[in-house]
Amino acid sequence: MDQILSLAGQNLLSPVILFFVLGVAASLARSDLTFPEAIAKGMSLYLLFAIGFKGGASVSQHGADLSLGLAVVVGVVLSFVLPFVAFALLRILARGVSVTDAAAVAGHYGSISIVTFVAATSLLTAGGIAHEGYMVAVAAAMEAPAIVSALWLAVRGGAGGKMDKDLWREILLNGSIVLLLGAFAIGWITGERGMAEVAPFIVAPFKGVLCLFLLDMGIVAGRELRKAGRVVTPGVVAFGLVMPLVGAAFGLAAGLGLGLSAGGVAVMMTLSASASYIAVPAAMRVALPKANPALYLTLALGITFPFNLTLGIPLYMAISQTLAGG
Amino acid sequence: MDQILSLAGQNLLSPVILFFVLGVAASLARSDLTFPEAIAKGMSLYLLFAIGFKGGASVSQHGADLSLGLAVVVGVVLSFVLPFVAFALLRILARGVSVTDAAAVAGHYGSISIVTFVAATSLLTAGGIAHEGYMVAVAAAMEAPAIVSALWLAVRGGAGGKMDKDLWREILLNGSIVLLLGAFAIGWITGERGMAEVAPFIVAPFKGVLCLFLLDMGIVAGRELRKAGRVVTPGVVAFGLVMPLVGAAFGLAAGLGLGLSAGGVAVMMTLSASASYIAVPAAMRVALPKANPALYLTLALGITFPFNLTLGIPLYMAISQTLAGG
Amino acid sequence: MDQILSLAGQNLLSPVILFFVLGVAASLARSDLTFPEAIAKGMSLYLLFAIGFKGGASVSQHGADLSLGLAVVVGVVLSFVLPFVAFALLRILARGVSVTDAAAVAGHYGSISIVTFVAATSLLTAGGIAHEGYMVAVAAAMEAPAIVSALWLAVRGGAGGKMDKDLWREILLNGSIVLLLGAFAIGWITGERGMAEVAPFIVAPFKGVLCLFLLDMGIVAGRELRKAGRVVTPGVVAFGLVMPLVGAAFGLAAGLGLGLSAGGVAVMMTLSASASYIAVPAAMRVALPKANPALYLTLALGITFPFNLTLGIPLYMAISQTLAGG
Amino acid sequence: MQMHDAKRVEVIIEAVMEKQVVRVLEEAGVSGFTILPVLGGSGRSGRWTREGMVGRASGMIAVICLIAPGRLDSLLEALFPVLTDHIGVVSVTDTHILRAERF
Amino acid sequence: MQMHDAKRVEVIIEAVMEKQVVRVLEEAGVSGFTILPVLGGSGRSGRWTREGMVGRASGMIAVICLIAPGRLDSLLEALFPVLTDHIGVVSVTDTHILRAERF
Amino acid sequence: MQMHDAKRVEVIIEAVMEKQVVRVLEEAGVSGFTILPVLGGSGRSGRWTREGMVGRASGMIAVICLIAPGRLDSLLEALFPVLTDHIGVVSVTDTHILRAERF
Ligand SMILES: Nc1ncnc2c1ncn2[C@@H]1O[C@H](COP(=O)(O)O)[C@@H](O)[C@H]1O
Ligand SMILES: Nc1ncnc2c1ncn2[C@@H]1O[C@H](COP(=O)(O)O)[C@@H](O)[C@H]1O
Ligand SMILES: Nc1ncnc2c1ncn2[C@@H]1O[C@H](COP(=O)(O)O)[C@@H](O)[C@H]1O
Ligand code: NA
Ligand code: NA
Ligand code: NA
Repeated sequence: MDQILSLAGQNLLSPVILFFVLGVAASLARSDLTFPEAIAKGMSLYLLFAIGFKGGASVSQHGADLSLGLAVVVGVVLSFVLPFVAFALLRILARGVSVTDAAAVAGHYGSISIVTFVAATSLLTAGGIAHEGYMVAVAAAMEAPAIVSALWLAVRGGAGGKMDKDLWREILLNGSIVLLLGAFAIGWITGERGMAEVAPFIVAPFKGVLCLFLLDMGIVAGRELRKAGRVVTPGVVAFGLVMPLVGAAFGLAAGLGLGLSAGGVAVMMTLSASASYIAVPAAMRVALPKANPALYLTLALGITFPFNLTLGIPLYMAISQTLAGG
Repeated sequence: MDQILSLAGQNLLSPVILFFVLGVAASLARSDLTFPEAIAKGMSLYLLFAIGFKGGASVSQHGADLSLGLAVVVGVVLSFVLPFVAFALLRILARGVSVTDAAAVAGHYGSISIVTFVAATSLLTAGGIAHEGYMVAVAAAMEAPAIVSALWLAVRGGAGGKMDKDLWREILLNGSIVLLLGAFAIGWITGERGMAEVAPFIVAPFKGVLCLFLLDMGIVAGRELRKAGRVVTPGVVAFGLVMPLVGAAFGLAAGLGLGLSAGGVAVMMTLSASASYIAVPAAMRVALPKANPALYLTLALGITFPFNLTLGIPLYMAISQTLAGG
Repeated sequence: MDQILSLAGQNLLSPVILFFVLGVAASLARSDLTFPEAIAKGMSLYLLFAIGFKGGASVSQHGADLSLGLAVVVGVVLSFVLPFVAFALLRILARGVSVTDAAAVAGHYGSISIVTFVAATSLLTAGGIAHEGYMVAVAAAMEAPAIVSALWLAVRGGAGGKMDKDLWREILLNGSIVLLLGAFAIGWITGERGMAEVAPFIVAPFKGVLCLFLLDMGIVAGRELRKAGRVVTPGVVAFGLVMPLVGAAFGLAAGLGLGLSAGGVAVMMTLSASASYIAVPAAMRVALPKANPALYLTLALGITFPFNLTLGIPLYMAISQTLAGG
Repeated sequence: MQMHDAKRVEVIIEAVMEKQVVRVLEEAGVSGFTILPVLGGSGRSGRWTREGMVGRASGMIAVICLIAPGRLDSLLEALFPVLTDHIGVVSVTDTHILRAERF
Repeated sequence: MQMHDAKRVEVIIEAVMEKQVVRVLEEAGVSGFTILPVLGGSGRSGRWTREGMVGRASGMIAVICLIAPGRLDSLLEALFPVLTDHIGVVSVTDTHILRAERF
Repeated sequence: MQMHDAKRVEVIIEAVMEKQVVRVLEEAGVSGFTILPVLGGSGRSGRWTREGMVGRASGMIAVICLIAPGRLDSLLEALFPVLTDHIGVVSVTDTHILRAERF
């Protein structure tokens, strides 16, 4: 418990978190501090490039074995399964939420948030705790399957929803998946030699860019919170705080089952606990247009993301340290 | 005198200044060299983030005492007072200028230019001269008060002008003030530990970004000069060159009175000598729409900014070195 | 031959090339991975700034003599002459191509591609092979003359085309020429001292930015290839692969004649072999609007650029090593 | 100058729907259209802005399509299914164009 | 396709005035509007461009508002004070909209 | 509110032609115009987008010009030579403006 508190305290006082808080505060106070869309997108491309490459380079260094493939498969399964859990939980906690809305929300929680992933790996690195480099590939693999489950839930519930070939292509060839896996592959192929070339760009300045990016995320999250208004009932808030813990429990089981390192288990928990706020919302607008974006964006970006960032990740780290050795 | 000349010569041949000159020249020659708006804004966010953080980290290192609070208060007073001086001087030097225009110009000179501040601190750092880290906070504090004085001058002169609650919020929660002070606070809170995380992003590459940013500033200043045309009478030019010296004299007195280090005095002089070209012009368009932007933008960006950048700063440094030891 | 293959293999597996391939693949698969226009432009400004400055700093270090001026003059002559060669070759290989289209294409091949230049110098640096710093100035000098030849060819062929004072200014004061030469001059003037200030921004992270930029180039090239459709006859493809070799031969002769180092010869070959895809296409739209952009963009960006990047440069390096010692 | 009657159709629609709208326009035989970026706006679903956003999930684009009057109905009919359930506004204005041979 | 008469109000105004214009539109009960970015332009105060600019002090935005004809007058009256002393152009065009229940 | 008849000329033209169009407009005595960015589009020469592009060679801009009806013809005549051989679409719509003293 002490360890959790100290980790959480340390995390809360890291520049990365403080810049997120600054963004939320600026936004709630209606400051006109904003980033141009192109800069926000540019920073996110940088982060995907960097973590993909670093993951691949780490795999090339430590060698890859069956465990990579297994972890990816388990990630895909988790992404398929978690929406059902989320759907059931949301219907229990917030009875007012329609089937369509619940299905859409469920899709977000089955998928992952890449910045939450980055925040977790940063904290691990800062704490000197190693994790499997291929977790980046697991993250990429977990992005899309949840969308299928969400649509299935919607269709089954009579809430419509459509899934055609184009949507499939869009989901699987989503820019962030392609960049993440592409950079992962290139990092893997070029290994140490490649890493030596790009390291000064993707390693040392990484934290600084992450601070700026989280400042932007804070601004956007604050905006979402300001608009949240009617959709945020107590039940919805409860879901936004409980679901990450439930997800993390699934991640914990999966990580322990896979025999991951303590760091790897923490990452698996974080991935399962996190909710998508880029890829899935866009897919839902196309495939489930009747679902209310205010609900899922407030939940993913305004409640669960800050929760994971501040308290969740240190908690998952402490638990994984305890249960998976350290 | 020799020292001034050598400092000025050295300054004039620094990459930062030469890129500014390149920008002005390209613009006057009507080259199509330009930066996308998003990139210019992105670079300015980077600079605010970096200098705010570095200032805070330096305060955390050297400890803060009463002098920080005192300096901020003195900065606020200067920002309130300088517009009156500027107003009187402009009315004397350029009789054709209307009360509204003079009030608007006065607001610019009471406030500060953050890039001029950065250029001064860069030159100090290059010369191995220390300055108080909290001068960043003083800079932030000096941004807004001048706007109030300017509007008071306009209203008193019967030139209208309006100041409502929204404008207040806009001025005080201006993005650049929030980012500067926010990064300052975070740098202060996280101290050495935080600095270690973001240093590779905000310290080493800083000068290079500054060069690119000043190239952009040069392009914009050149554009302003090309359009200046009728508004730039000899009296107006004289004001643009004399007012920074007058402002610097006030800053000198304030800095010596506060007992700042030689570097701190030079910064205080630079802040007082500089004229806003981002926050105040925007506020003036809202609150004093009848004032002519061509006049205040040409003065702030086309005359005073280049003057301070090339000759002013070395002069202020030499004077502060002589009078405040060093 | 072995050396060529090994160089080519090594080049093909460098991160820079692999990211280009990733971009092409993503684009052909219709992924929505794209860079905002502002970020793409920002990266290109960074690259121009960095290579210009590094070239100038290198000249200041090694001293400049007559050879700089001579190389620039030879570059200008090459840029004037190569379009005639390209025009004749294209008319032979692809008979269906109109005079206007052939003239426009010829202009592209007389001019140069700055990213191809950067890729070559990166590969040289990685291989520890020095080249004359002033080759940057030669690159800048080769950008524009080819446009004049192209227009002359078009006018002579009765295909119209117009060249007025404004177009002249636009070509000569083209943003990329101004930035390249300006940064070159500033690097030269400020020398080692200046380099020390900006090195952490333009040296260490350079390769990483180049990877991202080539990812973007790959996406754009893939888009061009997807649209290529009817214009790409076998003869056109043949031209896109043969013309760089012909150009490289001219560059080889010029480089040997100038007595350049092996690295310098390789760069001269690369410049002559490369085709413009930024400055010349824009000039052609203004001056030769009847020429078909699909033809010259597909050739320059979709065929010759990838060819040079992957196979051409290692070949030119191997040849120059053999013939110019090393 | 010889002008020709035409219709200016302006579709302000969610950015995520770009591909769908484009497909419909192409299938309806529309000879051209132009897409403008949108900074922000307001509607029944509240205020929004693109500032600082990474994904495309929120935000609109504006598609402008100049067409011959006779083709308007088939265009609107093709467009209608895409609009159902989706956020979007369609306006049709009478206009005149130069160089009608293009349309 | 059933179309309804409407007005397309296009306000090209200084970017700094965005908040004020939005407030006026909301107070006038306008149900929606869309803001387009502007790259540059020219007027009595000369040429300008957003290229390379950091602040919002110079530069315009375009606000497009589709409204029912009956509401036009109250909108324009509300808008007028904001325009006084400020740089800006307002045009009102007759148009037709789909799905009028939204306006 | 007092409104005045005017014409809204919308020129969608290649970005490289910006300078030429501006010169023509100024020579035709046009008192103002506004340039909007364009994201992408489609026409006889196929689909295009500005995403990821560095140069200006491909891509369009939209120039909007509000003018008094009496000046339309001279504007179009001045514009015509610039359009010849260049990719571009021109539409002219009847509109009404506030504050006509500006035009
Ligand atoms: N009357 C309108 N005029 C112009 N744009 C509108 C109008 N109504 C809605 N919009 C645009 O469509 C978006 C979504 O509208 P809504 O579905 O009502 O929230 C808004 O944010 C605006 O960008
Ligand atoms: N007649 C017009 N048509 C379109 N836009 C205009 C017109 N007049 C002015 N503008 C826009 O409004 C801005 C300011 O105009 P002005 O106040 O005349 O300098 C210009 O830079 C243009 O962007
Ligand atoms: N009918 C149209 N309506 C709107 N924009 C058009 C139209 N036709 C062409 N355009 C625009 O003009 C560009 C070039 O057209 P084109 O010359 O036909 O390839 C297209 O990519 C569109 O941006
Ligand atoms: Na999850
Ligand atoms: Na000042
Ligand atoms: Na060439």
